Amino acid sequence: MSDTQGDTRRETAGLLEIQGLKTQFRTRRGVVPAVDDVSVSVGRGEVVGIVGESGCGKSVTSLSLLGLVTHPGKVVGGSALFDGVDLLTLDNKGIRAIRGRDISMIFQEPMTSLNPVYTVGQQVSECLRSHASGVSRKAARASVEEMFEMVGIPEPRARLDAWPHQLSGGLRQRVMIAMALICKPKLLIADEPTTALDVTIEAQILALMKDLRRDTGTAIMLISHNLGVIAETCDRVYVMYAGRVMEEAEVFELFDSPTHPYTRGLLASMPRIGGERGPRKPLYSIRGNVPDMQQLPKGCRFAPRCDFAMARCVESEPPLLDASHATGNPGGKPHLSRCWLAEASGAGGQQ
Amino acid sequence: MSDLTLGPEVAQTLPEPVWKEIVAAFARNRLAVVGLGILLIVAFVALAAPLLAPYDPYKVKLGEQFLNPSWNHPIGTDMFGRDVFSRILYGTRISLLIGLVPTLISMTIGVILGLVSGYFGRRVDFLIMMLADMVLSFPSLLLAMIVMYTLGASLLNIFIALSAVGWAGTARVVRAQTLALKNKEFIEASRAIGTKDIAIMLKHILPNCLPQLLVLFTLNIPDSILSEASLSFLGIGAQPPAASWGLMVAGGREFLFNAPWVAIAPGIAILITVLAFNFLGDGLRDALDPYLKS
Amino acid sequence: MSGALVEARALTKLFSVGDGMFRKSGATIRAVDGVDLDIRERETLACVGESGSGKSTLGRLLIRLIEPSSGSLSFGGNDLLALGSRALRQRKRDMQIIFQDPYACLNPRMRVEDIIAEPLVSHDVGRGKSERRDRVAALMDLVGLNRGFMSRYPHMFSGGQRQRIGIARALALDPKFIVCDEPVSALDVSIQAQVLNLLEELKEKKKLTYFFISHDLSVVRHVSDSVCVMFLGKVMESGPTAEVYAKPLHPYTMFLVSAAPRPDPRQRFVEKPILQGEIPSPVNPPSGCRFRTRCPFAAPLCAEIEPPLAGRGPDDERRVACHFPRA
Amino acid sequence: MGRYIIKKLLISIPVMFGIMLTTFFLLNVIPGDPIALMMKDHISVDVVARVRAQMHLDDPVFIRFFRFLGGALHGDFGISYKLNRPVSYLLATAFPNTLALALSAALVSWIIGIPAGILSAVKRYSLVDNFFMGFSVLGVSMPVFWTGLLFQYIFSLKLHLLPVAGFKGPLYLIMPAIVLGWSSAGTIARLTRSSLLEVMRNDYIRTARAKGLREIAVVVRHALKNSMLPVVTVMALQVSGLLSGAVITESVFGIPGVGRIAVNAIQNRDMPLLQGSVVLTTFLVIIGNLTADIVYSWLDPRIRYGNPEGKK
Repeated sequence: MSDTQGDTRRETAGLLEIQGLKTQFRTRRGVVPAVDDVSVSVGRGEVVGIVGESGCGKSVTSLSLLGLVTHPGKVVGGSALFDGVDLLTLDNKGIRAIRGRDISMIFQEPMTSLNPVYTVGQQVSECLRSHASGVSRKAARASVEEMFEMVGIPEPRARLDAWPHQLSGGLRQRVMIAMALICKPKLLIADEPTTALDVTIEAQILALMKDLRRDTGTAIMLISHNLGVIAETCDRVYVMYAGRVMEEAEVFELFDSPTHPYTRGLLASMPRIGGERGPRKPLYSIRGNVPDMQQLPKGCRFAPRCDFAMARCVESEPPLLDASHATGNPGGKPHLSRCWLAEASGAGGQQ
Repeated sequence: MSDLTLGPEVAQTLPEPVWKEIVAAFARNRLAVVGLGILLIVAFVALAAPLLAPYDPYKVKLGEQFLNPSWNHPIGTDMFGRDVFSRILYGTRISLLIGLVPTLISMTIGVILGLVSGYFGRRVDFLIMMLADMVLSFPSLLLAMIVMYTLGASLLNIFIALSAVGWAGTARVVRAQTLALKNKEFIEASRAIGTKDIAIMLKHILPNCLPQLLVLFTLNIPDSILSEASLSFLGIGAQPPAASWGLMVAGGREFLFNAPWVAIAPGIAILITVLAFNFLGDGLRDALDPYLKS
Repeated sequence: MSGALVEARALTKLFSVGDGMFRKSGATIRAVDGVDLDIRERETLACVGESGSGKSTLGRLLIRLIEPSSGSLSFGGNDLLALGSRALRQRKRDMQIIFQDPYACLNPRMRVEDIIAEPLVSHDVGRGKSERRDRVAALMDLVGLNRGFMSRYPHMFSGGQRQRIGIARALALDPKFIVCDEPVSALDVSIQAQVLNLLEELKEKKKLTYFFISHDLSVVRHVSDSVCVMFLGKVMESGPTAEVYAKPLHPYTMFLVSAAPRPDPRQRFVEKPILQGEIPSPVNPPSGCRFRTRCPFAAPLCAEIEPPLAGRGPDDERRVACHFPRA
Repeated sequence: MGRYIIKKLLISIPVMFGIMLTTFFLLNVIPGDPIALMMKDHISVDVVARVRAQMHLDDPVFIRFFRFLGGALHGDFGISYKLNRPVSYLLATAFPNTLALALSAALVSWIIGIPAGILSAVKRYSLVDNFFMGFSVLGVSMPVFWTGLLFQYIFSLKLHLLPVAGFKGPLYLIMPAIVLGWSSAGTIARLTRSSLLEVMRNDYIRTARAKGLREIAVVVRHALKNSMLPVVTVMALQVSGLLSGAVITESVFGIPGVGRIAVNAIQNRDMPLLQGSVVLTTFLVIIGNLTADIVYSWLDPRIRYGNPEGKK
């Protein structure tokens, strides 16, 4: 992506505008607000990162868009405008037309995301033929082979008829990417695409995703718990915690001047390769545990673990406040932080 | 940033203790509760049969053969004038006994062999599994029939036959569970600590098989009951004048046309008891589901 | 090499791939193939490598949790392989292991109290139940767990807490040497830091020596004094961590260190070499140097002769197994 | 795949040998002298001795076993004590009837069981689900012999629709096949349902939905094929269940099958006939298991194509 560095201001009319998304899981022990009033936007051709620890609701957000949240989960509020169409109001037929064609997904576990009883070629061409009905079997097979070539699968023709169990994790993830891109979608949602892969294979897949985005202009929503992956791939980042967006910022802004204590805590607790710290110096660690989603604290959800918690934080939950003034980069993309500290530094609230 | 203190653990909201959750899940399944209710009644009847039975089930009264169901003979009388209702009450004893005891015996054998073959593997596993394949290759009824032929037809021999037949299924289930658990890290941890194999099998592997064994036990009992009934029906199980339901059905068979209740009623008793066990077993399986797959 | 608590020479472990009937049919996998290793007392030696590198197998070999196929292994100066079963059991008290998956390393049917007390029971340390309970309580304090939770079951704890229970169990017999098999890989970043700090603190307090297995290069960088890099059962390079990261000698190390994503957006403008190709199959590894099929610098020599793990630098501190080291 | 099947074939040989050994041991060694038992007190001692010698009953056990084994290998199971006819002949005439019964019952169970299992899995917790599962648990719980009598009572004695018993044509097969088929239909339906529900939880089902396929396509194309694998295995186990059931059904409906022969052989203490029918039945079960293994390995590419590159 080194060549986009010059022009981050490109006309990025909103491809996807998620506003106040709410998804809940009704369990016998009460309602779990997995995604609680989340607003995320993705521009055309933009790579947006959603980072957060397990259980923060990042995956559920993406699944809610495509109506893939299974029972007992249910989308209960908010809107998701994609090219002007609200995905959440579409009926089954409507959302199905978008899945795999306009928005496609790849998942974390390449080992189990492919059906063991069909060849990888069949599974990818099935995606193409289910959307482009006019395509013959032979034509589909040709474009699948071409797609395998594009995602860097060696000897693509031979691999068309390979079974999933004959391929390594890296190759399977490339097949998943091929399947996702075969219908030339406008948005690719990648849910922890490289978490299950080895480091060198992860580097290959991340490089591949960057090249594909440059060549095809597909926007990517990258979901990960790994701040390193987010830093090297994304243009803008949302940090999520306990079902809420805690901070939203342009990637350089976020890593150079994180404002929300949770983001700062995450960055500080990551061991670094640079190794400024010798092994003897302990890492900063955010104390306590991820909150129990059924008994969320009244005020700010991070307050119990926050070193800067004030009385106000415990009483009322802050909205997403504009923190760009505090970080001296007023003109750029919004830098929002759900923390009273942002307000204290004179930034106007963004209601 | 904050200091190194490890910080007090934020009190984890304590989820319900395990058994409370299981009971709650079980109670939600109406059929299972009905099954349990029926079984309690059947158990009570088995215990109190002598008190409950209006007539002596074995006393022959030639004058009163094939009386239609009436007030004092709720299900009429059979070909020897015996009260069918009383005989069914006594039959509960045989069926429950036959259901529980051989199943317990055969499952104990199955658990031991399953654990050993799953845990130690290789040759001993190969031998035990071949033995199990052999036993499973016999249709269960046929194997029981052969054992009856060898030992002679009697209730006691049915116990032996059913105990000898049933172990293979349990052995396979326990072996599969042991294999799945064996490479789990908590078993490796125990070995690293130096816990002996026997302790690992009894303290770590077996407790994790219990939920599945409980379900298996509940679902094996009806098979045992049906096997005894079938053997007795074929005349190679319980011998007259025993009040075995299967035998009663066989006895009433010739008189099906004019006295259908003699043959049909004991069959209904078998059906209800077996259904109750199946409902109970299914209910247990759903309630224990999160704990079944280790 | 004196002063090493754990010394391994040409340690090898073969697994037979086949349906395991009577005959040993099929091929064998050389999971760990002739590994030389020294771990100095009170030091952390990290072992980094991708899947199939044999790092977990090596960890289990060092504490004889699995039996080596060949090679020598000594602990605290005496030969570990020559010990009879009784002596071995005694020796094993000094060596322990902690695991990766917090949800699989604890028996879900046992109370935390019994889990931590199991080592005490197996070696019948401490007189009677009450003394053992006190020891367990002390261990729980040591690892930052609330002793009040002693009678609870594992499913009532978070991932981080379960990992602490595993550590408490490992410390029960006051070991000298602990193999940590990816102890933080399954944890979230914030919890990861807590456990890493805990391990560091315990190492000081209890004078421990760690063999720290991980695939996460930043964790290895933070935790270890020295590191050995493994690929397909062999050690490619070993040496003090800072130096190995700063000036990697083996091409594989170079690719590994550069491949690890860093939490710094400017990294995207740095042209980084990316290692192509797949991890070769362990059943029939490439001849000569096992890395040659993926190595962009491979020469015909690499296919013929397997490069030995040769020492470099002052007292052979840095060791590399490559005909054409990078520096 | 070849390796997998050869391995299964190799294993079944010692298993069959073990069965022959057990059967011989149970029927010959333990019960002692069959002739004496049969003839009891009517005939004098020396006649009994002469018959024993003629039938080589005094040879050491192993000799008798290997003679039995040798005979069995080329179909000779000796002479039936009671009917004084070669056992193989009697079995040959009875076998087609049992086969017809078992096959038609198997068909009934598949035709009813599999669709019922699929429907109740797809429409989980609905009325359809409850009905089919009720039907299944009833089938599994009803004693086959009692159901048989019930059907006879209703359909023959009362409604005169079907013949009570006997075996003179397809009409005679309807009731027995339904009675026997219903119980295994219950097993198949319950297993198909739980297997399908299990498969629906897999990641590749979510991938299929993410591809935009209709739910029907997801179930039929992706879930069904995978869920059929365990069902095929159970079909093999079902062979032994069906043969057990056949023994009873044949007795209830008077069908002259192998099961009936076995029952009569027991009552008449006719050892060779019983021995022959047991060996034949177990042989059928083993064939059933082998077929299921072959079908399973053909269906599951992980076994069929193995792993040429030895990938983990």
